[in-house]
Amino acid sequence: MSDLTIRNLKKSFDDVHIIKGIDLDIKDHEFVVFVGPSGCGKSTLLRLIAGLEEVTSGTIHLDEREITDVAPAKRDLAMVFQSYALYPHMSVRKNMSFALDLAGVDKNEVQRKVEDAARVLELGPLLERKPKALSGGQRQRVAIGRAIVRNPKVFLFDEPLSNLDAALRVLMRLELARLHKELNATMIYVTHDQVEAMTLADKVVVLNAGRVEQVGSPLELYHHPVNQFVAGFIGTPKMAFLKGTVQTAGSDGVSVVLDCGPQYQLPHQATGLKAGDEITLGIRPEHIEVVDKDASPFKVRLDVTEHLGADTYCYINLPNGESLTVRAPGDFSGDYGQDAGLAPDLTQAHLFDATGKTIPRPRNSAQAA
Amino acid sequence: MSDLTIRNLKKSFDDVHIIKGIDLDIKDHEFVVFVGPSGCGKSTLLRLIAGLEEVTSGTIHLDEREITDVAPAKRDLAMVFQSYALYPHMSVRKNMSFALDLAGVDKNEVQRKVEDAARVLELGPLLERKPKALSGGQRQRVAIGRAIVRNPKVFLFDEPLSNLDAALRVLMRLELARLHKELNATMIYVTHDQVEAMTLADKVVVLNAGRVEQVGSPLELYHHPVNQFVAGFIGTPKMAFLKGTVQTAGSDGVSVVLDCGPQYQLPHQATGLKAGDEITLGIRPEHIEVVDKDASPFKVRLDVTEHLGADTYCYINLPNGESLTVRAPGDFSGDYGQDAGLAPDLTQAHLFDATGKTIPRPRNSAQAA
Amino acid sequence: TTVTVGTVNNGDMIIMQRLSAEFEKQHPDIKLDWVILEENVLRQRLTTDIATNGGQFDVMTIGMYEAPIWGKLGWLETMDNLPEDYDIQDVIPSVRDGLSANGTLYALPFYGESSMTFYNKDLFSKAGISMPEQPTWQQMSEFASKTHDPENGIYGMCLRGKPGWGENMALLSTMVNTYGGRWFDEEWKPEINSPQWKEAIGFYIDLMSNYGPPGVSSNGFNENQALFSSGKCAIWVDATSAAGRLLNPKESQVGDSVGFASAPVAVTPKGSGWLWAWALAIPTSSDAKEAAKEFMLWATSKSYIELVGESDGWASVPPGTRASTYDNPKYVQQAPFAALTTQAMQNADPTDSTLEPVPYTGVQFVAIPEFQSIGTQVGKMISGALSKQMTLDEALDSSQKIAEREMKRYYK
Amino acid sequence: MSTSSLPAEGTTHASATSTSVHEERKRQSRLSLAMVSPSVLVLLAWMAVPLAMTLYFSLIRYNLLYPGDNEFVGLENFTFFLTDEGFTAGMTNTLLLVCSVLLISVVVGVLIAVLVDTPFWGRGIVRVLLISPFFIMPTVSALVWKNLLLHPVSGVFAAVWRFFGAEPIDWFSTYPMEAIILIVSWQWVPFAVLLLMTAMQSLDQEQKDAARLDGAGPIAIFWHITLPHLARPIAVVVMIETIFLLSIFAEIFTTTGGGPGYETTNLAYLIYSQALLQFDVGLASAGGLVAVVLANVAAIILIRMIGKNLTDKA
Amino acid sequence: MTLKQGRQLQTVLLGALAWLVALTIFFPIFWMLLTSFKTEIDAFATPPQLFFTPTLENYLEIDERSDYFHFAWNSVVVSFGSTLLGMLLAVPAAYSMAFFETKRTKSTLLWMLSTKMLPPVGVLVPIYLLFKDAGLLDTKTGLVLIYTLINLPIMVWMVYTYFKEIPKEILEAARLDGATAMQEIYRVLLPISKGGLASTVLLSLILSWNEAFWSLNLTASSAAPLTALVASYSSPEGLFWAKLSAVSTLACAPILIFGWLSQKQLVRGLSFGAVK
Ligand SMILES: Nc1ncnc2c1ncn2[C@@H]1O[C@H](COP(=O)(O)OP(=O)(O)OP(=O)(O)O)[C@@H](O)[C@H]1O
Ligand SMILES: Nc1ncnc2c1ncn2[C@@H]1O[C@H](COP(=O)(O)OP(=O)(O)OP(=O)(O)O)[C@@H](O)[C@H]1O
Ligand SMILES: [Mg+2]
Ligand SMILES: [Mg+2]
Repeated sequence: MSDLTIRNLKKSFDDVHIIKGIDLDIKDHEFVVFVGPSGCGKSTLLRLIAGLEEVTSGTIHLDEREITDVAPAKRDLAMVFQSYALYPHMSVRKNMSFALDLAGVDKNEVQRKVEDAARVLELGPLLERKPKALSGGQRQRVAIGRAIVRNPKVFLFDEPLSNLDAALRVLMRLELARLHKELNATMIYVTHDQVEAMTLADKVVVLNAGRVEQVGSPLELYHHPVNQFVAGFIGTPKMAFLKGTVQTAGSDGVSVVLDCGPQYQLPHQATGLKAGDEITLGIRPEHIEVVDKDASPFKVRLDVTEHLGADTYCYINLPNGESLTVRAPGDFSGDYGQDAGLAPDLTQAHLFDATGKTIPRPRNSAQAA
Repeated sequence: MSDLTIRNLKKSFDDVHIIKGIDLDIKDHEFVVFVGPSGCGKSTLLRLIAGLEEVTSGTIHLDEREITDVAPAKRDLAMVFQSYALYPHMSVRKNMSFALDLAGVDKNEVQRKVEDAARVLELGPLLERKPKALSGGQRQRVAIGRAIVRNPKVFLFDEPLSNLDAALRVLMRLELARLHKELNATMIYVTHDQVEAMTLADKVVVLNAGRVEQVGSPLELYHHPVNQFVAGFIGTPKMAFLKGTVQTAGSDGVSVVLDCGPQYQLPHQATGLKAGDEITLGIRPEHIEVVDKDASPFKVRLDVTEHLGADTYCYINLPNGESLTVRAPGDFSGDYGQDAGLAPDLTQAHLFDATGKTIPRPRNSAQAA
Repeated sequence: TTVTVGTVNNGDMIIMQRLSAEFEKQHPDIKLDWVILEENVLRQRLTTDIATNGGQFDVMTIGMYEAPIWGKLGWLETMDNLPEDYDIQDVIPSVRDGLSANGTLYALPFYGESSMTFYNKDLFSKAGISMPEQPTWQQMSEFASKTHDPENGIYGMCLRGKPGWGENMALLSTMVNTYGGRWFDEEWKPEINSPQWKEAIGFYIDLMSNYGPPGVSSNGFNENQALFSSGKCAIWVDATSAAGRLLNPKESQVGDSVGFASAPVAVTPKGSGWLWAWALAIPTSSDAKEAAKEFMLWATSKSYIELVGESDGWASVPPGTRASTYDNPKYVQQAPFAALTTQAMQNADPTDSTLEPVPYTGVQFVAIPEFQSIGTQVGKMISGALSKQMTLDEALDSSQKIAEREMKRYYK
Repeated sequence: MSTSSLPAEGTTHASATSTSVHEERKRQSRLSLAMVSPSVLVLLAWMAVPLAMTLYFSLIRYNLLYPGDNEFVGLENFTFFLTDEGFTAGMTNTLLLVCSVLLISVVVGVLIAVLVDTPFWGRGIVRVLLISPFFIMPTVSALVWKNLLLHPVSGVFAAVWRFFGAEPIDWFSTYPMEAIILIVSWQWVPFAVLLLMTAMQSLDQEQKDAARLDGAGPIAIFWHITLPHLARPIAVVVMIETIFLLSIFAEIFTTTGGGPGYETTNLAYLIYSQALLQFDVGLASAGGLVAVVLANVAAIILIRMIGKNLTDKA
Repeated sequence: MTLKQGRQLQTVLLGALAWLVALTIFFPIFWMLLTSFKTEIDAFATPPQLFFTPTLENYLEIDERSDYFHFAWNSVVVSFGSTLLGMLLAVPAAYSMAFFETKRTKSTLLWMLSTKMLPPVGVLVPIYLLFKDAGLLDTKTGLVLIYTLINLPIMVWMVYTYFKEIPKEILEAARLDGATAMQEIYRVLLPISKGGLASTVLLSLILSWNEAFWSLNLTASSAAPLTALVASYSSPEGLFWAKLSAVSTLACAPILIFGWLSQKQLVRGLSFGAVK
């Protein structure tokens, strides 16, 4: 058992408050992913959990035991540092075996484990090199290797795959998922990669400026963000936000006039809304379709389109200065300046009040299938 | 004018050959992206271009002038290092303004430029901090800032956005694109992010183990990879490769029996193929559809599915040990173990001979729209 | 003209430096530049300079050891044509001899010293013994045994033990002399393992092992003075110049109880007390010889002694150079050891200090260039024997070999 | 190569291209050469001239006190120096002194450097206190130690010994070498501290963090992280101290005068007592050259042992 | 007691230990300082006295006898001069060796150090003759020159080690930013290795300040530094420990104060966190 309970955790560097009071429960064997904008305090939070940084206030419990001030070595956790922090004077092999050697693990056992890890991480031929003779991605893999040979109770990964190529990243992701299953370890994972976050996480924690915005399963965050920040942060390309005004708010939903023109009837709960309220409509690129300009009341002119192969992103600047993105199929062809219509899937639309809080919609229409 | 011409460039560290003979032409104002597996030599190639590493053999010309041995400072290029390499003793501001100060640029001008860059990079409030008090992503942005304030002829970016969150990454990407247009500079860019590669590049260079595999526009690579390596490397999730045997090869295309069962008629050029040849069929996840198990001769059992929100990836293990991935819509629901059929879009399929070389298909059927 | 004076950092020279303002007042055209260094550094410094004709110094303070060697080499200006009122005849003859080579005087003595015995009267009377005017080494041993009380931090005998030709060997040479030994025979053959040496050194080692303070083998003049003046030593045999210090309340706690006697003798009184003088000389490389001589004449004159007596008290005048000093009632009154000192000075004859004839001059040294090295190395052997690192025989045999080796280099 | 299309560019670069492909590289290496050479040249001059003179003097009879008698004597000076009774002792003592002080100063230096690396109250003062023995001139420190501290009658140590009811030790006759080592170490530990203390700062905190998570206690961190990090500075301490320690002189001269016996005679002192005392320049030169050879041997052995740390980049 | 308190206690204990070690190591100097305020008799008292009536007589005597400031000024000029000159030579050399390493680098380093291997007693006469002919005897220039030469290898070595610690990417970045070699050194390298350079400067100052062989043998009066002053108070006939202590205190006071003032520079927390 190793449930991690964090209560009102705060951390300041000198006078700058970095972590501003975080409450978090991480269950045993859970795979928790931290996401958040650059500089929001993810690494700091990991370092606090690891015990590398002294907390300013608040507590951390592992099960019943308070570990706020326990030495890092006694917490039985492994960490992949964002900056790798490899031991420069040790070979890759030694870097990976260091913890095991210290723990007095049998030589052959160590060798086996290191070589297993090296195989998985495709580091086999590099085992005798020093870190300085490695490429960025190779260093990062050594850092991962150093953590995974140890089988600790808790893993802390700080953007562990950021410097790997796509193929390797998929492999590593699967490997980490397998590891998570096999070792039954708790994993806390920081990433900026949405795919990683969505595929690996049991639970995603969205951080923003030292605070938790929302905690939930990946799809919950995707479908039911509690506020505009989370909605905008989860999903790529980013959800489009269109400002508008409530026309009518009744039991059958809300009628909204967007500043950019069209008027829509939305199935959201009207409680608390009244005519004239400012709201924001959020709609994801994948929930908008580009149609013929006559097929929709939402008429726009296409801006640049980006062809990614599988998909095409169409960027659209609205006359009132707002902009939105549409994800079209890979074979979509739209030219710069072309007139078109947009057909948003309103059952997938989000509505936010003036403070950015989500206005709930009826469950059934929300969750797909 | 600044055309970069690289001829038969080689580089070894001690006895390890890292760059094994590279020929490359980079036109003035081109945006060239290097992609390739971790450790294939991308950073080394950048460093050779920058003049930070001595070439073992080969030449680099800038326009007519050989710059193989010209001092880095004289090449008028800026680089974002994979490891950032910030000046630890200077504030963020000083880090960014250093080059300008050295060049004797007017104080106000420097201040303006730095503040512009800081605004774009969202570093405004951090200008007086030292690098060690920054988060990983913030450091990376300082490194970018240091390069962009300078307006050099050539930019070298080594995975410059790897530590940024998705939203910021999009912003930065657009910013770099804008910069590229405005400054009319040549940009050489290393990334592992397919979206970046596809959206930014005029030309993508696929490197593998110190060699160039293919050079081409993003969509060319996506649609017409010259070999199995490139096909597998470009596009995510990865293209599925299914082994098979040529049944008949004629003017109307190739008939193939896959090891995993189904038989397909493909529109590819049969020249050089004969019955009995081993081939590999490549099909991207986005070109396969999951259909009812009776609607297709390609019957499979679903493995895990990953829900990303906008998409769902279905992983499928075939009876003969091969595996493939299908990209289904976000609302796709398929359960583990469920039987289903697959409907590949054969016009989008790729065929590779036994050596991995692509067997061309008629142009018209290849390029979408 | 500027006159650079190189001198040693002993108290008398310090006084000279201070009083030289007087000289400069008398000779406004002469400016004095002082280079004051400790003895060893000074010797090295001056030798390098004079031998390489460096010309850095106009007046050099040298000892009885250098004067004849350098004089013979022609490095020093001769000291003839001295003015009448300087009264060179007043200078103690043995000192004059020690500073001359082949009858030519090369340096003017500034102060001189011999060796004598100091004893603590309090401790003696407590032990119920008294010191004869001319004690023998045998008696020394008895007195030491009676006064030795290490439990209370009182040691019977303090003698030099720190190796060096000017350190332990100064004393030991006089002991060897009085036991009838010598450094070299007339053929310049070393005689260090002779029975006389063995007896003398053996006696010394026994004496110090039994009644010496701890740390003898690194004690020199200063350490012994410190021990004696803080009442820890019953007997101390050393330079006469210590006498004034032992009476000076600023340096001594035993001023009231210190007693004086001649340096102890054994077989022969010859060479039982050493003879040393610091003297001023002018190197031939000097470019201000006239002014330098002017200064030297002032600094070694009777009137200078008078000056010191008046300004610093008579106990502080530079001793051991002029007979007239010892005739001066003011001095004799303030310096109870005056008589003993003159006597010792007169008895010590550098040209005749051994029982058997020798080819060299010098009481406690041999005025040849090789001696410094030989003396220092022998001193080290003896300190080795003293601290039981080797036996007496080993030490003396080694010493003999060392000396033979060194001598062979030049006297083949 | 055609430059006709862009004459302006063409002409500006023409010289660069046509003269030499490796022009720039050469310029680079010339620059780096230009940076070393001033030091190398002055040192070369500084070494060559005295060395040549010394070499020459070592082959002639040259005693300052026997001017004019400068005949060529071949290797006599060397034979004389090498056959000296104290030579073996001098060698052993030199070795003993160098090795012990090295060991002490490296070990103690490292420990102290690590100790003062953690912040505590008054760290700045402690640092200065720690390096201050280095501020004291060797002769002075020898005199202070000999007379004020180690003196068996009136020294502080003796008082401490007596306070605990023990018989004070007569350091310079019972443990002469140990006493010298003590004094010399006292002076040279601060040197090691100064160097290592500074070097400690470039140790990356995150490496230590990583090691802490890897279960390394303070000792393991010290052993596996700190020490390897300090390898190069330690190598430098060892090399520099060796050079200084090989010629320790003032401390011996002021305390024991090389005695008792040959107990504390090292090569430098041997040269002094053999040669300089009687101003035998020939002999001193020969001794000096022997010392140079020995120092070189020592240096080469050391370089073999620690050289990898010196140029290796961590 | 919580672990946090435990950690604090540990810090306190380590601090206490550091103080203990520092005070122990400093004790001889403290004792010397104390002795300088004793009379000669007190200085040699048994048992040694911690409490006594302090006197300034030693200092007064020194003031009366010698022109302290003359010697001190010479020391300052000579040691700062040689340090400055040495740094000017050593920094480029170390830079070139640390960052443009060739096969010769190691042997050059070793060779540099080997120039220090000739024992001074062995070369006194040759050097004296050279100095005499060059007219450098008893000049500050001469001393500056010789100190620069004898300390140069050490300075090169030390600066070299500190430079070696610096990740080379940082310099490469500077190079790309258009820094010339000199700018690279002065704008990037030196500030980063400030702590190390401060140590080197301090070390060179100390070594020059305390150098007692050449300074005594090559000067007479006009260029004599403080070592000569000390030599005029050490081991004369008669008790001298209190005076010696006083003069030593005076002799090392300036450099000690300098060290005190510069201690902040010596150890500057620097992390290369800017690279990974
Ligand atoms: N100093 C060196 N000595 C030996 N091999 C080296 C050295 N530096 C790099 N290499 C090797 O060269 C290869 C290419 O390195 P490079 O840094 O160019 O890779 P990369 O393509 O940038 O990889 P990544 O995407 O992981 O950053 C790697 O396999 C690396 O191990
Ligand atoms: N020593 C410090 N002093 C002051 N502020 C600091 C210090 N270290 C970090 N910070 C600030 O704390 C904030 C959080 O840093 P942290 O490294 O936790 O961010 P992060 O969420 O990991 O970001 P990234 O995704 O960029 O790595 C940042 O804004 C950073 O500037
Ligand atoms: Mg981070
Ligand atoms: Mg790279």
